[in-house]
Amino acid sequence: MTTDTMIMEVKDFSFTYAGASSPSLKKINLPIEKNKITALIGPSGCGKSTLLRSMNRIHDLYPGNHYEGEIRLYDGDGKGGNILEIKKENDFIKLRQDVGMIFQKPTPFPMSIYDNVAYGLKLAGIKDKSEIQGRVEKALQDAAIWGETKDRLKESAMGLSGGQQQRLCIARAVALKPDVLLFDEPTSALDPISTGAIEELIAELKKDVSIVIVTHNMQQASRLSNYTAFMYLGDLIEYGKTDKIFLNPSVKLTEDYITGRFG
Amino acid sequence: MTTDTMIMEVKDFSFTYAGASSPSLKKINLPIEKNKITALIGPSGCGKSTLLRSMNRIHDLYPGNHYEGEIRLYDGDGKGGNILEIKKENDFIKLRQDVGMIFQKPTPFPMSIYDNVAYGLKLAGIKDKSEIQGRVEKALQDAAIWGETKDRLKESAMGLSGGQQQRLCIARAVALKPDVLLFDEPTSALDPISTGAIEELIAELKKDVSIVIVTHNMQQASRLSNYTAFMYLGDLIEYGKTDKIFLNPSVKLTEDYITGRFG
Amino acid sequence: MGGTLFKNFSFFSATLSFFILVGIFAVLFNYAQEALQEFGINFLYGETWEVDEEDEGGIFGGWIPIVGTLLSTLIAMVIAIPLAMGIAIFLTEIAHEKLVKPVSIAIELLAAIPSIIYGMWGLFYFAPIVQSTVGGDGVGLLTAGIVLAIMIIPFMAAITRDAMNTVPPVLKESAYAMGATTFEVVKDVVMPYAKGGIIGSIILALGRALGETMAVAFLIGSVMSIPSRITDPTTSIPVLLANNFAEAQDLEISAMYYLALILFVVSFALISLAKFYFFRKTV
Amino acid sequence: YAEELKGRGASFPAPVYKVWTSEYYKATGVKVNYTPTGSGDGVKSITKRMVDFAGTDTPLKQKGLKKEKLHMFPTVIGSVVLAYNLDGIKDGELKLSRKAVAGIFNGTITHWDDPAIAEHNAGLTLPHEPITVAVRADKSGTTFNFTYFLNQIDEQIKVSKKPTWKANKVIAGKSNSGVSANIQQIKNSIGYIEYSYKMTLGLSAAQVENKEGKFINPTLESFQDAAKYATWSPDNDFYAVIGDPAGATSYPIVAATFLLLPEEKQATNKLVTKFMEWVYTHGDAAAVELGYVPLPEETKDQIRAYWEAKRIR
Amino acid sequence: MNRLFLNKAILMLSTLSAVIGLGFLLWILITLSYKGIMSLHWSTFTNDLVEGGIRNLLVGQFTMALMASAIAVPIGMLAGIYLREYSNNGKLAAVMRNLSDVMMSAPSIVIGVFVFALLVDPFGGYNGWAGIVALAIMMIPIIISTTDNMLSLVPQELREAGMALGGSKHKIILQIVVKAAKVGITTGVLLSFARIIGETAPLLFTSANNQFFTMDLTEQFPSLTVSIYNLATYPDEASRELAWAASFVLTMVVLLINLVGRFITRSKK
Ligand SMILES: Nc1ncnc2c1ncn2[C@@H]1O[C@H](COP(=O)(O)OP(=O)(O)OP(=O)(O)O)[C@@H](O)[C@H]1O
Ligand SMILES: Nc1ncnc2c1ncn2[C@@H]1O[C@H](COP(=O)(O)OP(=O)(O)OP(=O)(O)O)[C@@H](O)[C@H]1O
Ligand SMILES: [Mg+2]
Ligand SMILES: [Mg+2]
Repeated sequence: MTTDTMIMEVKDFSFTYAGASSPSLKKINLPIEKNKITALIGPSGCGKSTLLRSMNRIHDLYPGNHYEGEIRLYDGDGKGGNILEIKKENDFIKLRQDVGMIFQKPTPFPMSIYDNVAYGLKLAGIKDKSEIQGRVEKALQDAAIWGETKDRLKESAMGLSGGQQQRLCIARAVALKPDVLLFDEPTSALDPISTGAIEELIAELKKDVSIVIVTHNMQQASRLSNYTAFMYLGDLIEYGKTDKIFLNPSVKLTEDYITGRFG
Repeated sequence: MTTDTMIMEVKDFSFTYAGASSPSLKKINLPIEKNKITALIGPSGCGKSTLLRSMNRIHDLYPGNHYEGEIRLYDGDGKGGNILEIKKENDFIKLRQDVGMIFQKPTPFPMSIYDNVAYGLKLAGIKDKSEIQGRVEKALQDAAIWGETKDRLKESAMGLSGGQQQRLCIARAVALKPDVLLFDEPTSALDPISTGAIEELIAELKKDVSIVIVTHNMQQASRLSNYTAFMYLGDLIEYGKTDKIFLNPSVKLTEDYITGRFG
Repeated sequence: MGGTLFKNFSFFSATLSFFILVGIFAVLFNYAQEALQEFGINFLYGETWEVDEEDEGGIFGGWIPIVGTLLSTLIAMVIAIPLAMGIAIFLTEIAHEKLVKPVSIAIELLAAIPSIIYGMWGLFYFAPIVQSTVGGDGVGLLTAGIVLAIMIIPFMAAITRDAMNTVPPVLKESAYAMGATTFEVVKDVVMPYAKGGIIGSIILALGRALGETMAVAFLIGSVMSIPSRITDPTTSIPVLLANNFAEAQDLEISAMYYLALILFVVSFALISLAKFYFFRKTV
Repeated sequence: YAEELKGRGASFPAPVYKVWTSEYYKATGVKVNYTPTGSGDGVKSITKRMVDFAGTDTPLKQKGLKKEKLHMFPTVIGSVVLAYNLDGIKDGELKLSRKAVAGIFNGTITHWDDPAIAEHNAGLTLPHEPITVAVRADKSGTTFNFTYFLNQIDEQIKVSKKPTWKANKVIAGKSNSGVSANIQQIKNSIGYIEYSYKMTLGLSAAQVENKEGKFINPTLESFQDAAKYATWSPDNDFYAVIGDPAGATSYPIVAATFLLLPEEKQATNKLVTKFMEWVYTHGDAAAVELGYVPLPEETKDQIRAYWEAKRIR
Repeated sequence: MNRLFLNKAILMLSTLSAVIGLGFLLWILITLSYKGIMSLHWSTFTNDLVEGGIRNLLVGQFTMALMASAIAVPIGMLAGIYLREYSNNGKLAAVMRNLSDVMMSAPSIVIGVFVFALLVDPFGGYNGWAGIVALAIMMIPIIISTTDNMLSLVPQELREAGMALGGSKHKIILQIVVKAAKVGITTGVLLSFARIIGETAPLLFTSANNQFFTMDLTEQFPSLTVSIYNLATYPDEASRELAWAASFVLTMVVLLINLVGRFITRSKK
C-alpha cells in the first residue's frame, strides 16, 4: 500500500457530533484504494455512516460537529489535500463533485428524469446544452438505466420503481465524473432483483471510480468488495483484504460479528 | 407430531388484508409445538408478521380483513377451538390473555414500571392487591428484570433503556400466564448485549410457554429455535426441525435464503 | 452573493412575528396610558362604565366585560371538551375506515365556516330555541356560550384527533394484546400518551373562545351588566370593542385600549402555556 | 375621478339617508357613502376628520362647534316611538302615560301588569311578565333625544347618548336596527326606536301621553303638529332640541337630525351642500313615505342662507 | 360484565358526539343554503350594496384578501424557510416558532384595534390598506407554520443528496426542497386564504365598509363580512335577505377553497 495506489486516506480521524459528550469515531486510520471497492461493516451504531459522511463532509450541513485528524484526497500525482481544512463554499462544492454519494433510500429530486441527471451538471457550471445532453445520456448508460428511461426522460422521476430510482441517483452522481463514490447501504431498501442489478452496476463502476460501501449484508460485502473494514463502537477494529477478513479474521470480535454471534 | 404435542395448529390458512386484491398468506399449514420455540424466517414482506398477528387476531383491530381456513388453539386435553370463529368481545379478551405478544419496538405503557405489569392483571379481573403484587414480582423475576427495577417500581417505564423496556414488555405478557407467546423481531432494535439477554430469557421461558418468534437474523433463528418455518411471498415453503432446515434444506429457495443469496 | 441576501431576507421575515407582537403590545400599552394612569389595576374590578359627557372623562371599569368573557368561555369549554373528546375518540378508535375520511372532512369544514355565519345562524335559528326551552330572552350568556362551543368543537376535535393519532399503533396493539377494551386502551394508553397534545388543544380552543368576536356579538346581548342567571345578557371584551370602539373618544377609548391589552395579554399567556405543553411533548 | 363623499354617524335618519343617497347616485352619479354607526361615532369621526361629513341627532352647542371647527344644520325631523312585543296587543292599543314610560325605563316598573300601566289600559289583558327593556348598545342620538324626553318627566334620568339604564331586564342592540331586531325577537319587550323602523317592520307602538296629558298615536300628522313648535336660528347653528313640544295634538318624542361639516374642507363641503340642496328640493316625498317630517320651507331657506354665509354653497 | 358495558356506553357516547357535531354542521348548512338560495337573485351579483346587491362587496373582499396574501405569502414563506432551513433548530428558532404560533392565536379584534391605532387613527380615516394589513398580520403566522411544517416533511436525504451533488444551500432550498414541498405549501396558502376571507373583526375598524364600488384603497373599502354584520342586525326583510345571500356566498367560497385545497393534496399524493 503506497500513496499512489490510494485515492483517499483517513488518518487518526476522530469525530464528535454537535452536543454529544463522547466522540462517535475514535482515531480511525483507513486507506481507500484507487479503483477498488472498500466495504465498511459493523453493528448498528458503530459509526459506519458517520465515517462515510465525513468523507465528503456532508456532516457540515449541520453545524457544531467536531473533527480531528486528517482525511486526504489524492489527485493524479499522489498529492493530497486534507479535506477537513476546507472552509470556502466553492471548495466544498468541488469536493462534493469529486466525492459523490448515494444514500440508503433513493433520493430522486422532484423533477424529470432528465433534469435529475442534468441538475448536477448545471450546478457544476456547465451551460452548453448539447454537452449536458451527451453527458446525461452517457451517465444513464453507465448506470445501466438508459434502456428503461430513454423514452420517458421528460417524465417525473417519482414514477420510477425503487431500484430504478436508485440507479438514477447513481447516474446522477456518475455524470459528474467523480473520483470516489460513497454508498450508504444502497440496496437495503430494495428487492432481490434490484439488489442484483445494483451490485452488478457497482462492480462495473469500479473501472472508473473508487468506491466505499457501507452494508449490513455480510454476503454482499464478501461478494462485492476488495477490502473490508470492520468497525465497532466508533473504533476501526480490523482492516484488510476482504478474503482475509471473512475467512481468517485476526480479531475475535470480527469473527463473532461475521458469524452472526451478534448484531 | 401428534395433536397432544401441539399447542396451536394453522390449517389451510389464507389471509387477505382489507382492500388488498390478493391474499398475503396462501393456504398455510403449520403446527406450533408445545413448550418449543418455532422460528418464522423469510425475506421482508413474505408474510411472517401477518401470520404471527393472525395467531391472536390482533388484525381484528382493523376492520375488513379476510380469513380462511383454521387456526386451532389446543387446551390441556388436546381439544382445540378454531380461534378464527371468535366473535364475542369476551372471547377475544380471553384469547389475547392466552396468546401474548411482544413487538419489535418496546411498547411500555405511559405509566409506572409496576403499573405496566399490573395493568394486564387488573384487566384480567384480579382485584386482590397482594395477589397482584406477588404476580408482578414473579413476572419481573421471570423476565430477568427484577434486579434492575425493584428499587424504582413507581418510576415511569419510559425511563428504562430499550433492552430493559423490552424485557418489561415480556414481563407484562408473562404475568398473565399465557399458553403461547408471539415475538415479532423482538431484538432487531436492540444492541448486542440486550439482544443476548433477551435470547437467554426466551430460551428460559419455553419451560412454561410455547413460543413463536419472527426474526431476520439467521443466526438467532438457528441458535434459539427448535423448529423453523421458511416463508416466501405468502407461501410456507418449508417447515421442519431447525437443524434440518439450516444444514440440509430440501428446497433450493430455502438454501439460497439461508446462505444469504438474497433477502 | 445571492445566498447571503436570500438568507438575510429570510431572517428578517422570521423576526417580523416578534416585531409585530412587540408592536401590538407597545401600541396597546401606549394608547391605554391615560386609562392606566387614571384607574390603574382597579380597572380590572370596576363595574361602572360611564362617560362623562361634559368633561371628556368618565369612570370606566372592565369587570363586566371581563366576567362576561370568562363566563361565556367557561360555558363553551364545559360543553365543548366532552363533545370534542368524544368526536376524537370516535374518529381514531371507533369509526369504520370508510367513515373516518368524510367525517374528518366534515368536521374540518365546520371549523372553516366563518364565525359571523355562526353568529347569524345563532341569532335567527338557535336563540329562539334556547328561549323557548330554557327561557330568558334568547340572546344572553348561555346562547353565546353554546354557539361558541359549537364553533370551537371542530377545532378542538381536529387537534385532539391529531394528537391521538400520534400514538404508535403498536402501543395500542400491545394494550389490546393484553386483553384491554377500546375504552380502556383510550383511557390508559391513548390519553396519557397524547396528554400534552390534548391539553394543548384545549388551551388553544380556550384562546379562540376568549378572543371570538363575531359569533358572540350577535348573541351575548351587549349589556353592561353582571348576569344573575345563565340566560341573562351581558357583554364581553371583544363584543364591547366591536360595538363601541369606533365611537369612543378620549378617556373612554383609552379604556378600550386597556381592555384590548388585557385580552391580548391573557391570550398571550394562555397560548404560551399551550406551547409549553406541546413543547414538552415534542422535545 | 369619481366623486365620493364619506359620512358616518346617526342611525336615526339612516333609512331616509339610504334612499336619498341611492336616488342621488342614480340621478347624478355622485357617491355619498353614509355609514350609520351612531351619533357618537359620527361626532368622533368628524372631529378626527376621518370623514367628509357626519350625522348626529344630538346637536352640538356652539362652544363645541367652535372648538372642533364645525358647521352644523338640520336635515330632517323624525320621531322616536315606543315599540313593544306583547302577545294579543295590537299596534296602537297600548297607552303609556308619562309616568309609566319613565317608570319602565328607570326600573320602578318591572312587570307588564303594573298598576301604572294598567290604569290607562283597562280593555287590555296585560301579562304578569317581567318587562324586557330594549336599549342601544352604542352611543346614540336617538337615546339622547329619548332621554331628553324622559328627563322632562324624571330628573333622575340624565340626558345622555349612552346612559346607564336602571331597568331590571335590559337588552342592548347596536343602532336602531339592532334594537328593533331585539324587540322583534323577544317577547314582552319594549324599546325606543325611530318611527320608520317601526313602519317598515310592522312593529306595534304605544300611544304616548304628551305634555298636555293627551295620549297620542305616532302618526305623520302628530309629528308634523309637533314639528311646528320647533324654533330654529342660524345664529346658533340651528341648535335646538325639539322634544316634548307643546300642543294638544303633538306627538311628544320628536327630534331633528343634523349634519356636521368641517370648516376647512371647502371643496367637499360644497359637494355636501349640493347633495343637501338636491335633498331639500327632491327628497321630501321619500322622507314622508318613511315617516319623517321634512323641514319647513322657511327653515330650508335659512339653511341656504347659512351656507352662503359660511361660503360653502 | 361491567367493564364491557362501560366500554359500550363510552363508545356510544363518542359516536353520539360525532352525530351531534355533524348534526350541527348539517343544520347550519341547510338553513344557510335554504335562506341563502331563496334570497339570491341574479341581480344580487350585478348590483352594488347601494342598490341591494353584493357585487362591490365580493370584489372588495377578494381584493383585500388577495392583497393581504401578496404581502403575507412571500414574508411567511421566507420566514418558514428561515426557521426550517437556516436556523439549525436552535433556541432562537424555537422562540421564533413559538412567537409565530402565539401570533396565530392573537384575538382578531385586537389585531383590528392595533391596525386602527397604526394606520387609521394617524391617517385620518378608515381605508382599504389598513384592512389589508390587518388581514396580512392574521395570515403571516399561518403561512409560516405551514411552510415550516411542509418543509419538515421533505426528507433530509433530499437536502443531503443535493448537497452531495455540489449545490449551494440557497439553490438547494429553492430548486429542490421548496419544490418538493410545493403541494403542501400551496394547500396551506389556499387554506389560510380561506380563513382570512371570512374574517370580520379585523376589518371593522380598519377598512370599515362602503356601499359603492371602489378600487381606491385609501378610502373605506367594501367587504362582505362587515356588510353581513351590519345587514344582519337591520330589521327589514330586504337587508336580512341580503345578509343571508351574502353569508351563503361567503360560506360557499370558503368551503370551495377548502375542498379545492384538499383535492390538490389528495390528487398529488
Ligand atoms: N446526528 C447525530 N447526532 C448525535 N449523535 C449521532 C448522530 N447521528 C448518529 N449519532 C451517533 O453516532 C454513532 C454512530 O452512528 P452511525 O449512524 O454512524 O452508525 P452506523 O454504523 O451507520 O449505524 P447503522 O448501521 O444503524 O446505520 C451512534 O452512536 C449514533 O447514535
Ligand atoms: N395493513 C396492510 N394492508 C395491506 N397489506 C399489508 C398490510 N400489512 C402488510 N401488508 C402486505 O402483506 C405482505 C406481508 O407483510 P408482512 O408485514 O407480514 O411481512 P413480513 O414478512 O413481516 O416483513 P418484514 O420482515 O418486513 O416485517 C406484504 O406484501 C405487505 O405489503
Ligand atoms: Mg448508517
Ligand atoms: Mg414483519
